[in-house]
Amino acid sequence: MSEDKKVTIPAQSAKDAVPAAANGETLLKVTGLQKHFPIRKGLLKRQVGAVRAVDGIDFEVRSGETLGVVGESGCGKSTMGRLVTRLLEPTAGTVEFEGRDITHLGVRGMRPMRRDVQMIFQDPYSSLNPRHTVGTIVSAPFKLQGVQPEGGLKKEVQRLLETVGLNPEHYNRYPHEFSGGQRQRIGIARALALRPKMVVADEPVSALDVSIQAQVVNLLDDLQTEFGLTYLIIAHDLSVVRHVSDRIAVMYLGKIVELADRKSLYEAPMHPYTKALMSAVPIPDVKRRQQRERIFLKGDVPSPISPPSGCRFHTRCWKATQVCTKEEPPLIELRTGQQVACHHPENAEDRKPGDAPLAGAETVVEKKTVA
Amino acid sequence: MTAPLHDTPAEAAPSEVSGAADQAGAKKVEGRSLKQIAWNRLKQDKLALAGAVIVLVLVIVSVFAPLIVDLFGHPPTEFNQDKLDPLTNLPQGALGGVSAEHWFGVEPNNGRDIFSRIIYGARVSMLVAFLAAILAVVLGTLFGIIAGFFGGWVDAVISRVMDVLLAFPQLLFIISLVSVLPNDLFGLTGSGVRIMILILVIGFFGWPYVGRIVRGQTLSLREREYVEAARSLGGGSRHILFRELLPNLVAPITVYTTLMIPTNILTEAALSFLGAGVRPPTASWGGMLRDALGTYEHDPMFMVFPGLAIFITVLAFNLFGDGLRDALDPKGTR
Amino acid sequence: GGGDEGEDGGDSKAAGYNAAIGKIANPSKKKGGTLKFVAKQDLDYADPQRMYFGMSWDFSRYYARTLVTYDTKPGEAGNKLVPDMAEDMAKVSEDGKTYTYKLRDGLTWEDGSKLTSEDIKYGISRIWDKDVITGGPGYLRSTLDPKEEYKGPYKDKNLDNLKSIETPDDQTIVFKLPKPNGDFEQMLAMPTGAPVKAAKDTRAKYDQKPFSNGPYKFESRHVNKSITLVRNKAWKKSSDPIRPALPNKITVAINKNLEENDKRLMAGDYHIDMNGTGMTQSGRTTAIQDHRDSVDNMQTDFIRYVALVTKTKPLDNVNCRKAVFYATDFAALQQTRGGKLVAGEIANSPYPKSIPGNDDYDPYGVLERKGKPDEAKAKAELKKCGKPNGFETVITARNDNPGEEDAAEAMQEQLGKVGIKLEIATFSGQDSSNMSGSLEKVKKEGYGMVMTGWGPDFPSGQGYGQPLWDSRFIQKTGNYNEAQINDKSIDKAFDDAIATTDPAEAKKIYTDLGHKILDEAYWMPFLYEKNISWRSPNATNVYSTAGYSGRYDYVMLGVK
Amino acid sequence: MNDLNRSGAVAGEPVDTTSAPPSAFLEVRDLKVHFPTDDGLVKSVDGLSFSLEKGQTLGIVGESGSGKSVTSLGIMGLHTVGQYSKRRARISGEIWLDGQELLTAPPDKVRKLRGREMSMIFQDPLSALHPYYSIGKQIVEAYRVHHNVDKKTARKRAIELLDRVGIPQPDKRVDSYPHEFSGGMRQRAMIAMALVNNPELLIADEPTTALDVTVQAQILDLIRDLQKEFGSAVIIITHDLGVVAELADKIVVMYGGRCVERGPAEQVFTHPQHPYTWGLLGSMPRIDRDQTDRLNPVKGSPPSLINIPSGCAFHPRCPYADLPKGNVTRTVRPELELVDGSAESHFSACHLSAEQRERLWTEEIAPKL
Amino acid sequence: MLAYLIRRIIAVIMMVLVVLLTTFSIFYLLPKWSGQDLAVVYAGKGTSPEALEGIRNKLGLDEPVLAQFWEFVKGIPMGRDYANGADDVTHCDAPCLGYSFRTETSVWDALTSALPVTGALALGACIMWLVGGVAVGVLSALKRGSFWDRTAMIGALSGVSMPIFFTGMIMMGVFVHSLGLLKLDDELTSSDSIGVWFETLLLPWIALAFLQAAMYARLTRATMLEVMGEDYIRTARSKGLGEQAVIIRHALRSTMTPILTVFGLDLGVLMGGAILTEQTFGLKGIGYEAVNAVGSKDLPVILGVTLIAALAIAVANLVVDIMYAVIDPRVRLG
Ligand SMILES: Nc1ncnc2c1ncn2[C@@H]1O[C@H](COP(=O)(O)OP(=O)(O)OP(=O)(O)O)[C@@H](O)[C@H]1O
Ligand SMILES: Nc1ncnc2c1ncn2[C@@H]1O[C@H](COP(=O)(O)OP(=O)(O)OP(=O)(O)O)[C@@H](O)[C@H]1O
Ligand SMILES: [Mg+2]
Ligand SMILES: [Mg+2]
Repeated sequence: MSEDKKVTIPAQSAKDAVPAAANGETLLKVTGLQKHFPIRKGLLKRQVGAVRAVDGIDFEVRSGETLGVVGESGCGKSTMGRLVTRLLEPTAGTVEFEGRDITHLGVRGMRPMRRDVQMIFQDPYSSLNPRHTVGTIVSAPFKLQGVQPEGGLKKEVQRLLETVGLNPEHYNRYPHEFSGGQRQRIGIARALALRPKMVVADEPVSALDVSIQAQVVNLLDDLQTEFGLTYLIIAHDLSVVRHVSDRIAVMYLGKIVELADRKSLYEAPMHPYTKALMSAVPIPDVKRRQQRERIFLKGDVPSPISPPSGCRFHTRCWKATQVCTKEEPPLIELRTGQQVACHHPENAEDRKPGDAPLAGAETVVEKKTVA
Repeated sequence: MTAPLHDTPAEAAPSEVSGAADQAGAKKVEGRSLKQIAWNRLKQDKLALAGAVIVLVLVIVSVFAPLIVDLFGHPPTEFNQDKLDPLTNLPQGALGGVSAEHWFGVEPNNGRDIFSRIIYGARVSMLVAFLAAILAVVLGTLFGIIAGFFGGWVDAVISRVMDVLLAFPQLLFIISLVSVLPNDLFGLTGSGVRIMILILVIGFFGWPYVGRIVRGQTLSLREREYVEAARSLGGGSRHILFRELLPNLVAPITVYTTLMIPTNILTEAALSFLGAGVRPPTASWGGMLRDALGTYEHDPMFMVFPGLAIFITVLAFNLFGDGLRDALDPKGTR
Repeated sequence: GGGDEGEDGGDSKAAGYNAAIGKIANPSKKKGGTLKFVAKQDLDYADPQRMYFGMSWDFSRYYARTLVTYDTKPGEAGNKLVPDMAEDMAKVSEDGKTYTYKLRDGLTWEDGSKLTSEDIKYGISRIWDKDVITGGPGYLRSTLDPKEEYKGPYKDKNLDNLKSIETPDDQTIVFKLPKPNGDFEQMLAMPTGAPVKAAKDTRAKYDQKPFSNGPYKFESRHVNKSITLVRNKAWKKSSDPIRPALPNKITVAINKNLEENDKRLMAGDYHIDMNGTGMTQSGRTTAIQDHRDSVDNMQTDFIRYVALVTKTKPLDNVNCRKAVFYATDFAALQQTRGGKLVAGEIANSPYPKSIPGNDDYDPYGVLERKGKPDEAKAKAELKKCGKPNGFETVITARNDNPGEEDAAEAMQEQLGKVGIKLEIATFSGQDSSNMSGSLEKVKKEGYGMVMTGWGPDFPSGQGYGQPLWDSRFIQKTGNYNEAQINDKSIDKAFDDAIATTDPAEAKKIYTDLGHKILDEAYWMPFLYEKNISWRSPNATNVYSTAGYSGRYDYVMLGVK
Repeated sequence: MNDLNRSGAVAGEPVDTTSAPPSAFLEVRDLKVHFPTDDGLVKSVDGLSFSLEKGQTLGIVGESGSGKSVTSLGIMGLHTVGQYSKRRARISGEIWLDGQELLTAPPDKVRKLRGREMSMIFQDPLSALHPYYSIGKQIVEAYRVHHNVDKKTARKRAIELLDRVGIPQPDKRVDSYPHEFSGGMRQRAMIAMALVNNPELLIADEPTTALDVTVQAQILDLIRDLQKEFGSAVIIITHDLGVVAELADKIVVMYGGRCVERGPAEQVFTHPQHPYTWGLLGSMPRIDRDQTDRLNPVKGSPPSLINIPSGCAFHPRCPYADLPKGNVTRTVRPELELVDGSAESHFSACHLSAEQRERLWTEEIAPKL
Repeated sequence: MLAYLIRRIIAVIMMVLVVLLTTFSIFYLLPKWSGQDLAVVYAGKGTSPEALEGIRNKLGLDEPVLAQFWEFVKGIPMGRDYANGADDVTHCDAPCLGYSFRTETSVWDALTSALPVTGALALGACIMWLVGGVAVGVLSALKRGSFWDRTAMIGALSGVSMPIFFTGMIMMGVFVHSLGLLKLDDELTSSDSIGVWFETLLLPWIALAFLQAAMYARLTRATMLEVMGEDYIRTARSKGLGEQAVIIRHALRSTMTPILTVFGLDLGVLMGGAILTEQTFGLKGIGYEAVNAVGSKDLPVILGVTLIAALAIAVANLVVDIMYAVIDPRVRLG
């Protein structure tokens, strides 16, 4: 039912116009955000360490834009998403929404806030309560927020269902009666119910099939245009992120290593990690497979329990030098709209030239041109 | 604003484009509610259905025991010593005095009608088993869900309490407890007290079993994203516990309840058998078995009837509970 | 007829139905073999000063002798006292207050040491130490030292302070009573009067392995599991006119499953049931059908009764109590408890048949009606009592006494017919001292009737009836005057009967006393209990003796 | 198998449908795998044919539920053994491996081929590895089933393979348990296990779906290298066209249990012939292009395999279903046909005429990609 | 590992203490509330109030409950002294569980002499039911849906549904009394031969094992079916392993874990089962002691039995946890 072709929204021009139109004022501002999950052991549950899932990140989301967040599994993307929606209590740092500090608001304090910030979840199967009807699910935001929509709840819910491309008559059906893509639409309808200003989506399409994935991406796109939404989209699929985002943050081990607008990031990545990440993505183009140079990162992401000193990427970086093991590079803007945390950025001037290369740095990656 | 997106082809049906197939497929394959699926599976399970029928009959029998006995039997406490052999005090006639008048024969020594005692015994068994199960389930669900959901020290405390309760040698403890409990409690006397004590004690010792299951389920359920979703919409703990989690626990809890009832019936019978059950002259199956011990060689029917009553009842509940579990099993492997 | 298949143990043929009633079954002098008892219940105590069960007293004669004891004769003759360790019965002073015994020669302990009069005094003295020596009867204590001036040998090592017993020499013992008591020798015949060697007294632990002066000594005792007695080599037959000491070994297996015990008795695994409470319904049915020649239907001196609690309304009214007498279907109770053979005859008198005082006085016509109730009269009495529609009360019964609950249920049904609604409260026999025996509890729970049974401690009105009916025996807990009879005339009658040394006069007083109990409807006896007991065809010298409430005389038994 | 009334005969197949042993190393002919269920017969694979030579890589793509895994399990013979369900899979057709027909072969014979001649890499390495046994043990076991050697030798072989698939310190990690490995390492171990007997045919069922891109790249690279080294035939199953483009020589596009397009990878990517393939291509955002307009996915969702739409199974989702004349798309099932002008064996099952397809591709589809 | 053990052992001790304290309080406080006096129970006929005081003193009943409990607990590792008359003390060596109120024998001795019987009963039954239940369950799973499977599962359900005292009586009636095939010994002691133990315990083993084996068969079957559907089983097959190797090496080991969990729980229930079994077959084990003690309110014995039972349960759970870690490398002790 997800007819996808659209006519009325003037396609891409509208999209590109959005950030400007929404005058790009800061909607969400995150400073020094940290989340450490304590590791407890023993009878007395003493804390013996901490998972430093998010370890000091700063960024802003501007009204009307889409900020994409990418990174490898376990680098803290979801944790970050939960922190900004205040599903988790930050260990340190602040989260400001529309200039208001919401870092330590309680359930009650957050409640009004919740209208403005909504979430779309990854797993369309587990994000809908199987015992609730679609009607119940989509009307939950109204009930929980005590909002009585004009024209009655049911009407409003059906209108929402229609908006996301579902049949409003399915009001009384249960989630299991829908396919994955349809379920994801239900989740989106729920997120949109209260007309939020910002939507945080944690891997909104990862669990979906290719064709369905594209339908949902289109839907998100359309909704943004229509409602002037601001998105914070977390995903590990760089192609999808490239497609949907205006700006992109690349995370590595609890930190943002690069934050740039789409074009700059994909065309001239500065952080070696970003570069390696992008070179790893397979391209559905047979002709190009011979020409590409690949950087194969060996080994795994280090444990967030005891992250490497200095630059966290130095253990896997072919450019690493002595300074990288000691000094943590700050995230600074090296080019307009491109912030990087690296001592030896690519496509830019080396900031610590002449430092002694780290022994074995060359062997941590394998670069080859596949044939 | 609805314009661009609503070209849902549900109305465009006849040409079978796009969504129609989607819908048709959904309807055919997954379009049935869990209840329907369960019911369909249950319908095919002959044994479970047989169990359910027996359970139903038993419930009806228990509820209408006085009526049934009025119609077909003798009052359960009426002595019919003329039906006994004066020398041995055993029932006259074959099969422990089975006759048109006494369908299941009579008891030795006092000649009470076994049929009506079995019927009244069903009442006691059912009452104790059901109420104890409900008590256990209510307590177990409450504590289990709280422990699983809140975790931390709440979980630690509740889990420890459950561990301790599970470490009690229960049967021993219950018979000991019954032996020291006073004869009147909360204004109840006689068999009333005992029934209440049995319910309380069996129910109380049963809840950790439910609690563990519910806790485990809650632990896994609370990781589901819909919980997160509810929270992100501003739902408080109460909303999440009772609106989001509890409905999902209904199936396992229902299954566990049906499977706990037979266990309770057996426990009640065992307690009555050990003399810690209801007080005479209230009939109970375990108590009848205990009475029958004295004469089972010469009057086996007195042992067979209550024994069978227990067996059939427990079996019926087990069959039904089993079928229910299979039917509600989301994996549905059968 | 049965026992003819020889399955009872090879060569033997059973002696016949009731062969041990009033006569000796399988008389024999053959020594040797193992005599095997089985029992549901262990001895209450093996310590002679602490035991109170009839079977324990019967059994104690294997290892604990007394100055006098019951004669080893069948039936009523077994109620007669004969000298045991004493050379002769007591020499009683004129005033009936001094009893003097001379001991036989050759009395020994199991270690071979000589048994002296001092040992007897020491043994008896132990009952003064009520903290440690619990359980046994206190007759000797209350008769010899009613004020309890002596504190017992553990608190007061100096036995001289127990002034009422004197041991002028090793062979002589003298008892000095503050008041005469016609039943004093009966009290000495109880195992409380048995000697204990002070050096071997392990106090509370003595119970585990008493030191023997009889023909057998303990090889082992596992409480609630088993007892094994073996020959006491130090015992001299010459010093003992009573005990033939036939078996080489005596074992007791304690097994809680009565039905099982009966089966194994019949299978020949055991000879005799030590408890002597009769076979189970199942056992006796088989026994009577298949092995009739191996059973005895013996009369016990137990009475089944219902005490009507005179302090509980409306049973404080004599007419209400009488209504109970009329409404009760004695025949049905008899049937419920197993019929004539097992339950025994319907009782009219509060005394057992072997106790002087028993007669055929039957004010309520119970025997006349063959035990059937008289509802009209019952209703009339109810009217007189002011409860024409009946009343409600609670009857207690012990759940570990076979048939008692059933009987209570039967009464519940019977009395229900005249409007008396009974609720049944049950508890274990053990608990009864805290339940029906606790005044406070009786009052709080409103117990109106107490169903239980009673047998004499010794065969006299005193030994039987005083704890039951004398108001001075009412105790806050552990009370046995369950009816809470507080009748000065009854108290006085006991005093008079005890004081007299003339048995005939005593009998007269007790007879009148019995009538009074019935007339006032304080206490409703309903059965003279009988039971069916198994007698192994392989057991010899078996007979039922009144001295131990109809049990077989254990000390005489032998095996083929 | 009389319930399979459709012949499944495929016109223009490179092999004839008689049971003659084929020349190709692996040849699947008219494979059907049906599962009877409570709701009806699930036709997971319904007449699939393809062939593969040693040293070649075949990519099978398709949406979820299109029958990719069922096909691979069918080749491995894993549907028939000990299926502990009341109803077993009904399989028909022919599978020829190195001159042997597998479906009619005695089960024990097929069992002996498994792991040695053909082996498989599963999607989720965590659940596919036994949690209670060390990695080494599991590899040793796989080796010793087919080689009569002692444990020490087998262990050496296991270490050797772990080293080969790029596990650092293999002599130490050989005793680790699966849960002690990261996702990528598990998949490597899985591959080591599959390769321990130098199989001629390696089937990799979504080997990288559970992995991060960086790790995925490593694994794909590894598979490519290994294939070069051993010259085995490889089937790689995925829904990611990118992965196929990386590895495959030949491609089979599956839809609703059937093959809708098949051909050399080059051809399928440069001149896809089936609207469904177009849809797949249109669904994928490309990392190599800064393309922000709407994607062109297939509308609707995959069909139910119980009620496969009549005619062309894809017609309910096909934007061009009405182009061919009459009701043909709804009534007649299109057969695989050799694509006109294709020198190599490029086949497609579509009612659209070659001209229509050509026009649509060049005018409507290609520009948007 | 050592630290883990120490921690767990401390936890076991704490748990047992809590169980004991609860039992202790109930037995000391409840009678008081309901107006019963323990001293009276032990006093015998016609005991004067002073004598009662003396008994109370001797039994320690006159002290505060916690003090008594402390004395009791202290006695276990340290031994304790008991007044034995005025000037004599009896030293009760550690481990001292006091003396029975009723028989005045050492509770420790009584229980240790009863333990071998219960131990043998439990062990034998455990082995029988584990082996039998698992074997039947595995076979049923492998032959799912076959006649054998159905029969076995209905049999298993019947087994679960029968009260042990009922089956026990029937078995005894048949094998001991009617057929005379077996002879039961009165009191199993260390001097009895293995043969006697075996003969006496055979029926109890079967009765107890039947009940439990049924449950294990069902559990095994269900688990096995689930395990057989796991991906790693498919992997094992894909290696070319024979079906037998797949089942024995891969499936069985995984099947064991849930069984082990239930087994740990059941060891606790076994105590209750032992009471009924011993009662039915006249075995003189811990259950027998327990029933006797309950009947006569013999508190020290009740406490002793509770201690042993709770300890057994707690230790069984500890062992199960360790076994778990042995079987499943993912489980970390710590
Ligand atoms: N509740 C928690 N307690 C402890 N550790 C946690 C918790 N939640 C997340 N972590 C840890 O924090 C780190 C970051 O987790 P997070 O889920 O944010 O990663 P992610 O980037 O979203 O990964 P993925 O792509 O796999 O979703 C991980 O190492 C994870 O194990
Ligand atoms: N044992 C079975 N019984 C019934 N239906 C089955 C069985 N196995 C697979 N199927 C069905 O067959 C269809 C094809 O399944 P298959 O696993 O091959 O899909 P797939 O293409 O591998 O999808 P995915 O990308 O999700 O792995 C699905 O609809 C599935 O439900
Ligand atoms: Mg995440
Ligand atoms: Mg698959």
